[in-house]
Amino acid sequence: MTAHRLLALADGPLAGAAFGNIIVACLLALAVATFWYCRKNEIWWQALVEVFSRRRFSVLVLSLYVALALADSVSWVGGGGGEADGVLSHEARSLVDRFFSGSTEKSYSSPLAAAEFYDKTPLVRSRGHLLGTNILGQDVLYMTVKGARVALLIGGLTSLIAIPLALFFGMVAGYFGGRVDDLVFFVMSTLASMPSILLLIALIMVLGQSTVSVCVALGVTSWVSFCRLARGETMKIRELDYVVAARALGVSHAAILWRHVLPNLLHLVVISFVLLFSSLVLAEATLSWLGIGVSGSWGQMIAQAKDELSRDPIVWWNVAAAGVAVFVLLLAVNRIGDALRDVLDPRTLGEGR
Amino acid sequence: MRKTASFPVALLATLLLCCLAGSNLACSNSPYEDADEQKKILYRAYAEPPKTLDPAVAYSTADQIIVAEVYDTLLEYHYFERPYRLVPGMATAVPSSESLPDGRVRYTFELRPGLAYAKDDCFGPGGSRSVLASDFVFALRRLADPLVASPVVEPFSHLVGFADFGKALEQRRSRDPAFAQLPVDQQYDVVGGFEGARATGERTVSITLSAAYPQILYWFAMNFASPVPPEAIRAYDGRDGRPDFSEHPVGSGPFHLSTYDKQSRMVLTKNPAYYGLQAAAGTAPGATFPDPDARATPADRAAAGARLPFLDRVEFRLEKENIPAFGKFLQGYYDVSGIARESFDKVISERGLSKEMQALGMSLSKSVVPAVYYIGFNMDDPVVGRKGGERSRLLRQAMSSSADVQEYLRLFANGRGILAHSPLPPGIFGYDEAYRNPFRGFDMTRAKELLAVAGYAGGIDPKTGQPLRLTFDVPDTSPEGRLRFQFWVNRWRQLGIDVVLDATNYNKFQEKVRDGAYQIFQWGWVADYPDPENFLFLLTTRMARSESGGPNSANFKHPEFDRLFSLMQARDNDDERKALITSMRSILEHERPWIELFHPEEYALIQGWVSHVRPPGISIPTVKYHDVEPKLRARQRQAWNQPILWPAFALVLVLALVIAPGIVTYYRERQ
Amino acid sequence: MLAYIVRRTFYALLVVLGVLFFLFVLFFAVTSPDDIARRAIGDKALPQVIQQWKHVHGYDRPLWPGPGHATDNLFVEHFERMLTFDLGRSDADNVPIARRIREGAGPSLLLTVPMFVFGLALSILVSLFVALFRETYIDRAGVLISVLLMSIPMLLYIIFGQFLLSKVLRWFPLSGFDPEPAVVARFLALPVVIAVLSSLGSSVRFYRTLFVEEIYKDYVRTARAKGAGEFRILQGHVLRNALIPIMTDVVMTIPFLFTGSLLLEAAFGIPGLGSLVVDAINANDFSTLRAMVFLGSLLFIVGQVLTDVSYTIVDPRIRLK
Amino acid sequence: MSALLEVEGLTTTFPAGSERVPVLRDVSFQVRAGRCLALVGESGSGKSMTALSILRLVPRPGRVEAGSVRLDGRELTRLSVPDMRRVRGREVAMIFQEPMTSLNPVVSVGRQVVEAIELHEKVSQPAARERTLGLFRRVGIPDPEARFHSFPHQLSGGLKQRVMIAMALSVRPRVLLADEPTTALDVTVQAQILELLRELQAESGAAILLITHDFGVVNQLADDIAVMYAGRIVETGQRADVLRGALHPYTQGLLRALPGRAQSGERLLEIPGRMPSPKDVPAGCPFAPRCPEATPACTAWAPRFTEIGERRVACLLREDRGELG
Repeated sequence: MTAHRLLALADGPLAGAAFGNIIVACLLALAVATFWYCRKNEIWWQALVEVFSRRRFSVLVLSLYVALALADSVSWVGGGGGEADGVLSHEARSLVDRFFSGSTEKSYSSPLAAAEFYDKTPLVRSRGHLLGTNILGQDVLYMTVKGARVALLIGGLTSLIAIPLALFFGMVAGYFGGRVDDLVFFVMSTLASMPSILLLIALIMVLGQSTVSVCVALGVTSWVSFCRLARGETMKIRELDYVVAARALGVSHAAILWRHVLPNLLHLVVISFVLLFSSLVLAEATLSWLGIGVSGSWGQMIAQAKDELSRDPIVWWNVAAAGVAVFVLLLAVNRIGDALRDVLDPRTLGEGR
Repeated sequence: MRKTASFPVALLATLLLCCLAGSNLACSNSPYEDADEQKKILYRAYAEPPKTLDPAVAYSTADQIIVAEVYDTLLEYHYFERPYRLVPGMATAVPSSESLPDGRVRYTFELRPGLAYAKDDCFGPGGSRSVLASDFVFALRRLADPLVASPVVEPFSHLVGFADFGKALEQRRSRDPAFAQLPVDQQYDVVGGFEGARATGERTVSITLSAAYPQILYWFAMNFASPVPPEAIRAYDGRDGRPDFSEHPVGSGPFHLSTYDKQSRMVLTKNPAYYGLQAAAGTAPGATFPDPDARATPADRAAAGARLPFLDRVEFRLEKENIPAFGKFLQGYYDVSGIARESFDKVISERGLSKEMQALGMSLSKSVVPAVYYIGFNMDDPVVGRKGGERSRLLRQAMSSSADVQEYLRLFANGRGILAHSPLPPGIFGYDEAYRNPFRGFDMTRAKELLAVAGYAGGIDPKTGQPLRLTFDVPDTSPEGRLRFQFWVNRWRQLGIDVVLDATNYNKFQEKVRDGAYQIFQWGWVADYPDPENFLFLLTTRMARSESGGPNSANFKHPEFDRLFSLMQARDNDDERKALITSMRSILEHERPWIELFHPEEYALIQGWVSHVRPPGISIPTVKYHDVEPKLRARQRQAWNQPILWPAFALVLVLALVIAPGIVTYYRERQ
Repeated sequence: MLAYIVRRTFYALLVVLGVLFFLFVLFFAVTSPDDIARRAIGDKALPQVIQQWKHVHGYDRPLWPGPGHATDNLFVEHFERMLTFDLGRSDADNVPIARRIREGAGPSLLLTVPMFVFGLALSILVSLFVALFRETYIDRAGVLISVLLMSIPMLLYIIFGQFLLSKVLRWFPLSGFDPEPAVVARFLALPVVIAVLSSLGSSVRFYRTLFVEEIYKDYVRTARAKGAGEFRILQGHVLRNALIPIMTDVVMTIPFLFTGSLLLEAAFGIPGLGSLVVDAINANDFSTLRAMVFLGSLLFIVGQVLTDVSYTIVDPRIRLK
Repeated sequence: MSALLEVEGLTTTFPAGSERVPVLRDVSFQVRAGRCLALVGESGSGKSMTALSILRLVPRPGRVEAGSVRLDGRELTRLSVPDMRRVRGREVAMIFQEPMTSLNPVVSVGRQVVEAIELHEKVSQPAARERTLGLFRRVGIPDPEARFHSFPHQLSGGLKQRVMIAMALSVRPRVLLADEPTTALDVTVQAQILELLRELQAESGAAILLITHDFGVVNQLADDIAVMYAGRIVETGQRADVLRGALHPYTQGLLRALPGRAQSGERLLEIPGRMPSPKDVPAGCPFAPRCPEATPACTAWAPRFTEIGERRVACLLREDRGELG
């Protein structure tokens, strides 16, 4: 039950602003650190440049998403202008919130229309909305932009949970072998043998439904495959001459793991992260359809809008906006992932399936 | 190697063949077998599979669409007349009450001759038998049996000895294992039944109440008091591969259940043993088409006096999502349907059927459902409840004044529903069309004033200096559900109150409700029977959740209200009763334990080939009155479902055009 | 060989126990039996009825083994029952779960088997085609389209498929299911098409890589030097070698044919095991969910053992003595 | 007597960036029936590419740009794809360098040879099998019946190479391209395989194009030698002539680097520098940067072939001599 409380806390008062900001800050710090590391390391830098030159457009698109997510993560209280949206005085609003402030209509309006969709009353915003408004009159562009932060949060937070976990256990198991390896491998087999979608559902139902618990559940179900990879690679690295030599010289295990094993796994981390990311966003969309997703995600937008295609006249802009947003993001991520794999490691990973 | 030589070719060939064969089989969008096209079958969708078909337990609409057709009742509601009137069903007449000494009341039901159960193997292979008075008594005894866990123990405990019988059974069972092994009907006989329900002859049932409770007659128009043959209980015990009684009904109604594959399909077939089809029934009110009223159609007039049922079969298909269900209705594959919110504007124009739909031959039936939706406050809560005194009362009044029902109905129900000023919906005694609840008109200025008087000016809690923080607990985490509840929250936030929507799944919600850890909730109540008592009891102390776990989740406890209720309950519908109801209404108006939201309106679309459909309002068996014209239906279906095939050819062509140049250049290069 | 199978099976059994332990922690320790009981009966039930329900379902016993109840506890019982396939009754409507699963397996298999067969056949064909035209625009376009296809969430496939093919073009019923042989294909056609299409992208990309990787191997050059044609090389040599990793991939998915497809079944109203899970989510039916996770794991573990064993048969390089 | 295999002006290119870089430039030589021509050079000089170009098996995106390959007067470069397929294996067979990877790992070796037969002749399964067993016997595979069903990984390197040879000889080709047939094998096995090749050649009278960098192998098998450097032939001639007195400084360097040639006290010599990659082959003589005798003219003009008796050499320094001679 303590788990409930903890998750509830994270999703309760903190969830709106502070908690998300912390996560985003962590992710940003991590990205900067990665960048710095690459800058100093020539091989990595070259790889990065290569990927960039191959996938200029995809990188640009991804940067746009990240920028939007960041703009939505920088939030503070006050500054006025929120009364029209029913925002309370103590609530933090992000740059994006402020930009779209006062854009709420009464109900549907189609893209760029000047009047409401059904009863044809004039809109609050006389020039209309670029992507129309949804049933509650919220600007669809606004909702779509806000989804970027959620998507990156899902991918990022889950990766923050899954990758260190996988890396740690994979390295320890692969490096020490023996009993430790047996144990880790057993746990991995156990988790891996539960169908991931069912396990996800079970975890979310038990943990209760919130952004954090969805991420935790996704983390639990997605760390195994990477852990297996890390373990295998570590076993190979362990047998390399200089690692054997370092051991013979009595260098501590921790130092070997940190200095010799970890750097050699980094390319796997990067590639796995990218491959994991798109599968996480897809998984969240599935969960949203089942009604246990993350609020504000594109998956949820799609799920909410799925019946609108049956409206007559048809309301398509909601599902189209969210669909295109998620599609473009995944496309960019997949393309970059492909290039990264080609550049960094054409062999060991095969295809991330 | 030669054997595998043609593997991809074989693969391709098989694939193409399968596609061809498949498209041949799958070339129609009709969900039914073509052979059924000309039969008198009614097609209906159901959204939720029944949980049980045991008439003693079946309480939800999902259960009752089957149970109400399969099990016949002593009394029925007149199909046309409103306000609702009871007419005799299996009974020869609606009994009147007979006062006994020491306040007891007796009703005597006389059974119609020629009543019989549908053929069932529990009566021996292919057997059947007459319905006996003892079967009714057996059914009532089952209600009292704790193992049956009937949800309607409360109203039936007005029967003399009802509760004691249950206790005696339970004690005897735990004391005497041999007894517990006996068939239940024997167990009941050994314990001796109870005084309140006795068979005084083969065709006479006598019901004795410990005190006046006129509403009891309504319960005899529901499946709970339908006759149950003890043979069926013995035969269908769910052991050793035998079905359970809850999934194998044995009744005497107009239909019997011939297919029960509840996760996808259920089929009712006309019961030849139904008394309406027997010569003796003559013009029994429950088995004959009633005389037409003012709203009657020519078809209704033509059918007057005909024997029921008309249909040979009723096919129910599970449709969890209402969009595809409505889509199939528009394709002619369902005969009756509600209107999906998404398609409302196409179907309805200016509260009537659109031209387009009229052209398709459809008709529309509208009725207000005897139900009320409300937002409740937990009166045990220190902030919104009675402990907060006047301040909380004003807060509730303010929040009530800012709930914009009209807009909500427009957005989420296409305006199908009427604003509720009190718990009582139209059609129920005590409903006053002229009554206007001062806190139920949408008035933000008034709401802000009330809030300021309460001490929460601008929504700011003086204690903290922050906006007052309240939690709106909802049991629905679905994406659509969130949107709905967010609507109310948005209005309150405009008052400046920080209302947080806490959407948890149903069981966490239950947990909260049980622990009393909730402040504001939304709920709905659909009447069991058309009597004000069935609504107002929801606010009595006796029913409070915190007291007895009853349905009064608002935990409204008001002694004066309780006193008025007990006076109102036992009265017939006279002026005195009306006055009592008015007094109770004004208590609610002032105290605001509920924000009464609306009484939903039900719009049913009916295909041109279906006749005699009237909205039932209360869940009562109606399918027996329905009729279809299969020939017309087959014609229309064909006309409405011509597939558009050119895109398929276009796609193949485009694919070929894109790929061909590649293949050509490839081979040219290789030369 | 036999020793290997025995060893592998023993380990698999160990994993089954691990899964059961995990499930116990998840469904009994984290969620208390009290929760389950309350969930099961709903809000109209009185406290004593809940107690009664807990008693009838045996939830009113200690959770863990302890002095005085070494065997009479939920922990031991959970293992006992699951291992003997006594899956118990649904928390939601008291129907035996085993029966529900039996009923649901049919529709699920009817959906997933064609989905699987067509999906596999089509993706192998397309990827062979793309590999045949490697380094031409067909290949580049094929890879790009694959990535496009796999970047679209399943939801969108379903929404647009249903809208376009069923509603607008009226090729298929909007939804529904009927096991009657005369009509069953109508209902399954659209979900199968959607499933095949949505999985095509990632499969083609994966298989193409495998094929192309094989095409550049020395033995393919040998075959060419022998005078073998491109087509014969693809299917006689490349396909044969690439089938080994493909088979691993495929054998692992076979167990999941039984668990059905959650989204498709829910969206098309097919009463299979996927729908069972979706219903269980909506009804908070933990016992069904528990049984389904267990069943899914069991199938997966069996599949794993089968893969490992079949690997030794198919791939001569690791044929065991 | 005209040559069985005539290669003339063969030029094969690979794309690098926007332009195409030749990996073979103007390669010409002839092999007569019953003779063995050894194509010698450092690795990367284009020997294997020559063999693949002859069979038109240059891996994409490389392609044969110009030149002609005539088999018995028939132009192979202009054959249709199906006709070319009939030439491969049937008339020109090839033995590859790496027996480990050049056999399909998941097909039994017997079947792989049977496939080679079936591709070119209409024979019944049992007949093809019989022939395969005969071939196995002929190439000295012990216990051929058992080996027929073996998979490549179950055979030793030498046996695998014997299988490759059996496969190459299965339909009695007229030309055999042997690409470093012994490099991957240990010394004793090498000798056996070479002996086998010599016997087989004597028997069938096929022409062999032997590709190697090992003069020991050349000594045992070849009748003629062609030396390649950076995608060009720099010297051709009969074996004895070339070994006795190499004309091109590169050939001389190669011969000096030979361990057997090292006189007592004389250091084993290596040619300094590295062979340029096709992308940056210098103008003028490609060998000039490494040539001990290079003159400024060498870096300016590309050398032409000089005929000296039956020998040909492409070296500016020898052009004078040719004129003199």
